[in-house]
Amino acid sequence: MTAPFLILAALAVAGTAAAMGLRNGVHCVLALTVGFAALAALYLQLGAQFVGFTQIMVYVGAVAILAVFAIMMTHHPGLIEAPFSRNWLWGAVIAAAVFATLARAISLGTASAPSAPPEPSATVNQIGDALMHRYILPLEIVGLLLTAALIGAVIIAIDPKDREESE
Amino acid sequence: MIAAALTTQDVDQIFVLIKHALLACVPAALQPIASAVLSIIPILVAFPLLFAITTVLERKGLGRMQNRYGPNRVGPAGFFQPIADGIKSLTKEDVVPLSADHAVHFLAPILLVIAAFLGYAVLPIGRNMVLVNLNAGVLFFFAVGSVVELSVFMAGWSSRSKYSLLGAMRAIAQMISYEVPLVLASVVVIMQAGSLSLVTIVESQSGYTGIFPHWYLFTPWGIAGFILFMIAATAESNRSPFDLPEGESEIIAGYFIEYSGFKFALFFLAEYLGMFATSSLAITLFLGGWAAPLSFLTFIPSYVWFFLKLLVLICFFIWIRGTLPRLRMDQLMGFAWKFILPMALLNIFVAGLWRFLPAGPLNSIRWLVCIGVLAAPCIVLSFSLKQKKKLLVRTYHFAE
Amino acid sequence: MSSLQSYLLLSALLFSIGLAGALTRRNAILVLIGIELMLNAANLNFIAFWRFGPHPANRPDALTGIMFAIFSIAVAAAEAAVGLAIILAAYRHSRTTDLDRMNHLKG
Amino acid sequence: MIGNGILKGLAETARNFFGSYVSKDRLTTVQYPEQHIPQIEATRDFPFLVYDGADWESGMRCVACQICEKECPPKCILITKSTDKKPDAVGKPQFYPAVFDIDISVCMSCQICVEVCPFDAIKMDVQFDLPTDDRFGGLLLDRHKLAKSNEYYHQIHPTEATAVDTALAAERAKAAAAKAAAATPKPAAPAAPAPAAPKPASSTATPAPAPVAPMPVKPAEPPIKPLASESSKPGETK
Repeated sequence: MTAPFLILAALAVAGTAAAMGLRNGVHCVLALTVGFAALAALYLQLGAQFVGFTQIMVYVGAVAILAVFAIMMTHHPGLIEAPFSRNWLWGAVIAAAVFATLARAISLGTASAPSAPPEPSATVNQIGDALMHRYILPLEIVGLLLTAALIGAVIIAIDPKDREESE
Repeated sequence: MIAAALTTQDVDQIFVLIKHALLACVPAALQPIASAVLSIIPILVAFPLLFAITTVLERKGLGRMQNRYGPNRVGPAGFFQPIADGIKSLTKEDVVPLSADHAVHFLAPILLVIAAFLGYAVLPIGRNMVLVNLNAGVLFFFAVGSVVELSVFMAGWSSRSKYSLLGAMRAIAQMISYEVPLVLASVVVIMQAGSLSLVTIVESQSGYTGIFPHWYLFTPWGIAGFILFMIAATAESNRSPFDLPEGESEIIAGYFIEYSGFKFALFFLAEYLGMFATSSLAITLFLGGWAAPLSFLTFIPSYVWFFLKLLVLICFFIWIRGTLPRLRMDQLMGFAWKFILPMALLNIFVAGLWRFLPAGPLNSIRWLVCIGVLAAPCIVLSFSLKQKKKLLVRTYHFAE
Repeated sequence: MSSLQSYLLLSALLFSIGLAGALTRRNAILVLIGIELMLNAANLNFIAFWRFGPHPANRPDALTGIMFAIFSIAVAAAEAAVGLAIILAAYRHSRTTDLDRMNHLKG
Repeated sequence: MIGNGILKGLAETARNFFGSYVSKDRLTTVQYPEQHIPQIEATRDFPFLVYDGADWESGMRCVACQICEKECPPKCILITKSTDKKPDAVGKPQFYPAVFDIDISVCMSCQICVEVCPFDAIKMDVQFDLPTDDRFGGLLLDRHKLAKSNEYYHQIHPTEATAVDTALAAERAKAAAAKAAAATPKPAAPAAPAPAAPKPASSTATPAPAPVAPMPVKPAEPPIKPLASESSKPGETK
């Protein structure tokens, strides 16, 4: 429990809580990017440089932008919506229960964990080697998945009217 | 006497030596902080200064290209113009639109400038002159670059103006489209150097054959990668001919139209810092970073070479800006996805081919094969993408 | 409290926030974001276990935590893209992203 | 060849850039406050009032007929007719403008006032750099600022001024001849030489003894109407 960890954890929790609680959709996404950036900083704190930078690149650079665009494309200026569902209390109770269960499990299950083992190294070279040898099959599958997702997303999102015109 | 005692090596390392000398005066407990501050301040000074010089160079150069003088009133030959501009933007009223989202509107330029400065953290400006030698330096650079998109969106969205929103949409679409070829064009260098650390990449190019350096530019995939990288970098930094996000004739100034005074100046600063950063990355990846271009010129300090190369690239950007007209949006997107992206992918293949073809006596064959593999699809692509529509002679019905 | 525990607790908190958002928000996009958040909490778990877990040096699976996080990020990106595309398509059909009003299949 | 056009363009701009240091022809900029482009004769921007002779007040050709005020499309002219009469260039008693203001921040330089003036009293000036730090009063020119001599008119528009002078002289000669024919024979004062500036002046300056204001038909009406149409202008409300 060091000071950087506390600051970053507070940022992450504040950002994500704001993302789930604010009324304006775009504000939610902007708050979410703060949370994601704090998470990336936590990864760096843990010594996982590659994952941290990938997190920023993917979440701040791509997912947040996508979400923001989706919010703007589906925005009705005249429509005033309640931000939360009618039975929001149930959701909150379930989430709180899940957190309580998890917290109890963590405090019971990992009490014997070593406090600070020597930092394992994960240089980009090692990650690259592992990706190209031991994890080559998952890598190829993820590549296929991403290609399929890209094409699928374009086909789903394209306006049917545009599709007819282009044919 | 002291000057005579300085060897060329000392001159090369003078900033490093000064920093160490200054650090020695600081108590040991404060040394990490002092070291960080001493490393950051030169970057915070040097690059905004370069921005000031570039603005006046750009305006004068563009003026000369368009048969006019540039700014020539303030100071000798107009070279104090940036000072006047700075005073003006600092003293101007800061107008915030009434309906703007104030918090986001305020944060956008700050985030943009911070993101633009962060990129310099991993760029080696001279020998032993890098802020942090990150293991994943190139990745860091591109990760920081993606924050720019978000701040551009924040600026465009929070202004509640149709022009700024359109500008932001254009900017984001363009930046995302060209980020892909930008990364792919730099992948070839990473493949060859076997490292994501920019310091290692520069060191792997620092040898000489005879008097000629081992820059990655002097390989078929290197030159193709450099050209692709520079095209993508031009688009990424919203420079002409890819300056649609701020196309003056259509959307006036794009995403920062509702900003004034100092915040407007921050946007300009960030834009130019982004251009310098991507140019510096191009220098580091393809042009040998701070290495001297010829082996007998190594007595000139490394940082001088770095900034000279940077200036050359900036002049090239200005030259391009003075020459080419702005593209249309569909041309821009088509160019990115139909030409640059396939060529960048092919370039990666060529880099692999280069690696596995034998060097030595068959070197010229290796060159020919690689150039052939690159050139044939390039010509085919460019001819097939050429617009075949014949333009009709326009007739005017009511003018006669 | 050990370091591992604090990271795991943070991860559990983020997971619960994401879950609460996914269960209570009406806007489909924000529900999707809540799910992304839960995935991220899981990633934090992987990285924390990789960092603090027992792992003898030079084992071939020493990088499993990192690898899992990387693949999870890639899958999450794909999920976000397809999910947002589906939301856009649904919006085009029903002119709303309010999940409480997308109830045409209700009897 | 692909990219040929780009290379050609780059060569052109490079030639421009380096050429600008060698040949002065490539720099077409006029350094404005120090240098001016020579104006063509038909240059016009804002109107001014022509006077004959040396004294602007007595030599003014304007008789406050208010045609220009009525015709002015943006309504930038304000005229208040005098209550008394003064002899004009030929000695005939005429009204004169007690107030003649032109708001050149409103004027659109259409030259309609010049077209409609039956007395050739209002003409177009060429003075275009009229910056001022007083944005209300500074651009509102009164009749003293508007008055320019006939010589000045000759200077800026020589051909036009000569034609105007000839026409004026002919008209005055005709009027004098008619007068002479009708009344007792009397030598006509302006014998119509072509440039005709100094002579009428000398003849008008002397018979100044005010011909005791005959106060014709409608005395108090004129100042009200223009004010009503122009009261919205900030420069004139004070």
